[in-house]
Amino acid sequence: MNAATAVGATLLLMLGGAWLVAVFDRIAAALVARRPVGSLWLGPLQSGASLLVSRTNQTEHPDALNWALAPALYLVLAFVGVALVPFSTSGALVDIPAGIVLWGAVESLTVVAVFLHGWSANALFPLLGAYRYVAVGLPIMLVSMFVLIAAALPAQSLALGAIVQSQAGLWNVVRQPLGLPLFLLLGLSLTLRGPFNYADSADLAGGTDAERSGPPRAVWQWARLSMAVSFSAMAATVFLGGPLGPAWGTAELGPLWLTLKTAVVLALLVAASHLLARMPPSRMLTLLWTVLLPLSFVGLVAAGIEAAP
Amino acid sequence: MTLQALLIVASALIGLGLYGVLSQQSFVMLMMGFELILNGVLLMTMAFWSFGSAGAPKGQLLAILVMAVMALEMAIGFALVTAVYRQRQADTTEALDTLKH
Amino acid sequence: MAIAWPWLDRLAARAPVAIFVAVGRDAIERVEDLSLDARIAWVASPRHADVLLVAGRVRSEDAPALRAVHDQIPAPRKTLWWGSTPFQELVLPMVLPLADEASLPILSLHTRVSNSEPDWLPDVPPNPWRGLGPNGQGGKDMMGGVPYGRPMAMTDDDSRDGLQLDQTTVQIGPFLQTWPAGLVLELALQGDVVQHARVVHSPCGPTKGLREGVSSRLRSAARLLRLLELGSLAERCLRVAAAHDRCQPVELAALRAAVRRSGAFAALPAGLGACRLDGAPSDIRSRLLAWLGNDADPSKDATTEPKPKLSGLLTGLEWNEAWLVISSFTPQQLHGMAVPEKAPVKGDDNTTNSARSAMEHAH
Amino acid sequence: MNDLVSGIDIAFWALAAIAVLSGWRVFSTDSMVRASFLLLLSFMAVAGIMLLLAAPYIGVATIFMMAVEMMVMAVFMVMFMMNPAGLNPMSMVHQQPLAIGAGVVAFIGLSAAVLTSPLPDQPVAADHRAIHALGIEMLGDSMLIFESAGVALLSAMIGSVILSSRSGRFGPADPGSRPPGLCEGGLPAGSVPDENKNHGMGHGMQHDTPNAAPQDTHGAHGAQGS
Repeated sequence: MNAATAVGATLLLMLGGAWLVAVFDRIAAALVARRPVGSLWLGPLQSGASLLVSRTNQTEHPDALNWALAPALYLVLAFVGVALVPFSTSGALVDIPAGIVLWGAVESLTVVAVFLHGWSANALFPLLGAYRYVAVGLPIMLVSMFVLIAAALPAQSLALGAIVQSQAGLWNVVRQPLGLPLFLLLGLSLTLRGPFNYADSADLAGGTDAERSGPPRAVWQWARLSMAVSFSAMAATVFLGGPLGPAWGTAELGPLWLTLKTAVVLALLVAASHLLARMPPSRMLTLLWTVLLPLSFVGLVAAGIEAAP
Repeated sequence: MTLQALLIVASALIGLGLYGVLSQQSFVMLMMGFELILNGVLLMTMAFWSFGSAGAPKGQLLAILVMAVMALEMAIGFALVTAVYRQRQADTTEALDTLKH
Repeated sequence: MAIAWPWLDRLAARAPVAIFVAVGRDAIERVEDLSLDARIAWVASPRHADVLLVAGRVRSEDAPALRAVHDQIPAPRKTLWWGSTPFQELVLPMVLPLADEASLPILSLHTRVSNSEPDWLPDVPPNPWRGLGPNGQGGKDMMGGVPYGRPMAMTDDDSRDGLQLDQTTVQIGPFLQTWPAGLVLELALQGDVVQHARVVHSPCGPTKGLREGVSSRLRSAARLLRLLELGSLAERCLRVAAAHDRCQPVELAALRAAVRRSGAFAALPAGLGACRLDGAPSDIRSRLLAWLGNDADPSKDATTEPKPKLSGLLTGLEWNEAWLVISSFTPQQLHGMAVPEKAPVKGDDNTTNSARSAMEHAH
Repeated sequence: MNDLVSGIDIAFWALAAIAVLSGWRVFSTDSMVRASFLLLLSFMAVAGIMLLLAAPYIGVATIFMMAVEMMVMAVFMVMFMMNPAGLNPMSMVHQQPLAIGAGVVAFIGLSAAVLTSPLPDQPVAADHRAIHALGIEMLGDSMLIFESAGVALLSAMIGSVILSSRSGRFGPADPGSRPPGLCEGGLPAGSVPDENKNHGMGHGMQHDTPNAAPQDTHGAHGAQGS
């Protein structure tokens, strides 16, 4: 696969994926609320267009630079995440030997982007959202680090391509049953969704997003959807074998398998965000530090024992 | 990109960090000065690793230790700041002058 | 900045109309029914809205807040007065009685070609700049004062761990989604922990009697679920409530099971908002469970016991918990609980007492 | 080959400029939150240089670690400093001439040492498996060093929790962790901090701090018609 195809595939996955997440969101909302779905296929585009045509606003004394750049930073991070994912068994757009560590950097910079978005507005609700998000976003990131290191153990490599190859016999989702569920929690946090939506939540009138209108808000929302795609592609790579397909397939079908697996993870992510209740932050912090973090560590130890020669 | 250029950039970072440490009143800003110095040290370490040792792994290990030192400095630094603040409501160096008197 | 391409406009015109609702007296149920319309989206922040809907009579003390909210809606903006009296100075306001359906007038208002409404407030800081003190904020030195109408953050005791960090004093309300209509609270926040709470204005009391039917209890449950980020489930509650209002048979057991499956009860900390209510101890979980139950109105003759004070229940809670507690009371229950309280004694420069004494101490 | 080399050179000088400029801005910006993210930018530029040096793991790990560290730093800034949003301009510097002098001397001294000493030039091969070598080293010959660093971090964690928690050795920490009396109700064993100094003054600010500007950071004109 040459570079041009890879770039094209990335962009396509990003645009189509964001739209797909929005469609999934609508289906899930309608199913849970027991109502007809309504305008399903065009609905996301219409909502996006209505944000694009409305007017940009200004808050009182914002930190102008970060106020302008935070949505773009979030979007760029989502793109970096997708660029790291190997589309086929032959490689990714950005193929570096420490790919999974770079994804960790994307995770931590996402916390920075959300914080900057809320802080720079210079208003109460966005600031509270940002502050709260950092408190929950950092420990859940630690959980994901343990989970990802566990996934890298059988591959004996930090490169995503090697991690995919190591799953040729058995996918990590089976080998490390704790991994994917814990990693999905991180996905909810990265995309500010449902049970981990501490930044842009209803009890803050939209949180970090509360003071936004117009095209920048469209970028922010698109970035949230794109981050969901990025995360799902990463989860599909690390736990579901990425572009590996059944034995009868050929290597050229790799991107197709990856897309299908990404869509499955996306559906799980969207379902969780509509079906699960969110706890107050202090309760969530207790859960994170006393249950989830030890659990992920147990998973890491188990993976280490399993991977030992 | 030569070793000389890398080391001069690192020296500039160390000089800036030293300025920060000496000039800032606030504890937290003072810690940022230390961090900047360690940033320069990290760059020097990796420069020597890259140009001076033909990639001996011990150089990278030293860089990891520098990072560990940064984390230690942050953790203990913030704990001390919190402890001092709890007792005196002070978060600047000038406020802590008990030893002078 | 906005993008102007004709095809984008056509696409945008088919999106649901985003409304921000300033809920006044006795209008909340009408608004909730309106929000079930697929052509309308009830948004949480005025920054996200196209149309301001003023539903029900707005008290005179809430008028300044209403003006501020209106001016935060991005242009081009429109206002619909639904069962409320427009401000005197407005030219040709669009008025509709609360009994009429609002969805079609909102859709007709929402045309992007026409001009936007002008601001209702002059674009100046809410408090004039006082120019007092060395830094102009009106306090002493760098401390104190009320710059731009907001008290300066000052250190104060922390009820939780004793770390005396800065507190911000803010007024919350009266127009927020899932917030009791008309309630204005003054909160001293340290991070997101409420250190002091004071009721500034009580909520618009219910005038339709103190009846609590299945429908109104389900609506209360919907407000609580929305704060748990269960917006879709909250919508289902509202739909069931609306069906009940139309005298259709409703199945509450399935709804209750769905709420239980979502982990809502596990997510709510046990004992949060615990108080004696109507002669029995209750907390947030038991109240939510009772709302989703089938049994008749539990409040028989509830007037014998003094009601707990809302501000007392909020102190020491995190922001999210505080709002959950507020939403765990029906408007009827909240009626006697949130009585306006006097502001604490203030000094000449409006700093809090402890900050003032601390400064005098320092001099 | 020549083009490639100059491309790396351009990237290096650009990153070096970002690292030094943002490092300088850390101490000249007026908001502490901005300062901590400028420091992050400086770290990220240095990490970029490390990537150019064919040290991918160390470079990426620097970004990763520093993003978290600076985030924590920013939250502490917001927590401790006077204005919640940290947007209030203020200047809190002292002993400027000394500090500038020390910084300049350090820079010139180190640079002179760099320029006058003979420097090795054995660059790493481009296909050097740096991460693999590091992993073998860490869990092989240098395991003791690596583990000691881990233990040091653990003890720092425990120590920081103990230092910053409310319950001190002699009861709650906030009244001032003073030792108990020598006899019942007697004077504390040890020196007593001067209670009247700087107590409750809010951050122990000096009264003549210059350049404090309007505080307009709270609450906002915020969405909710406050």
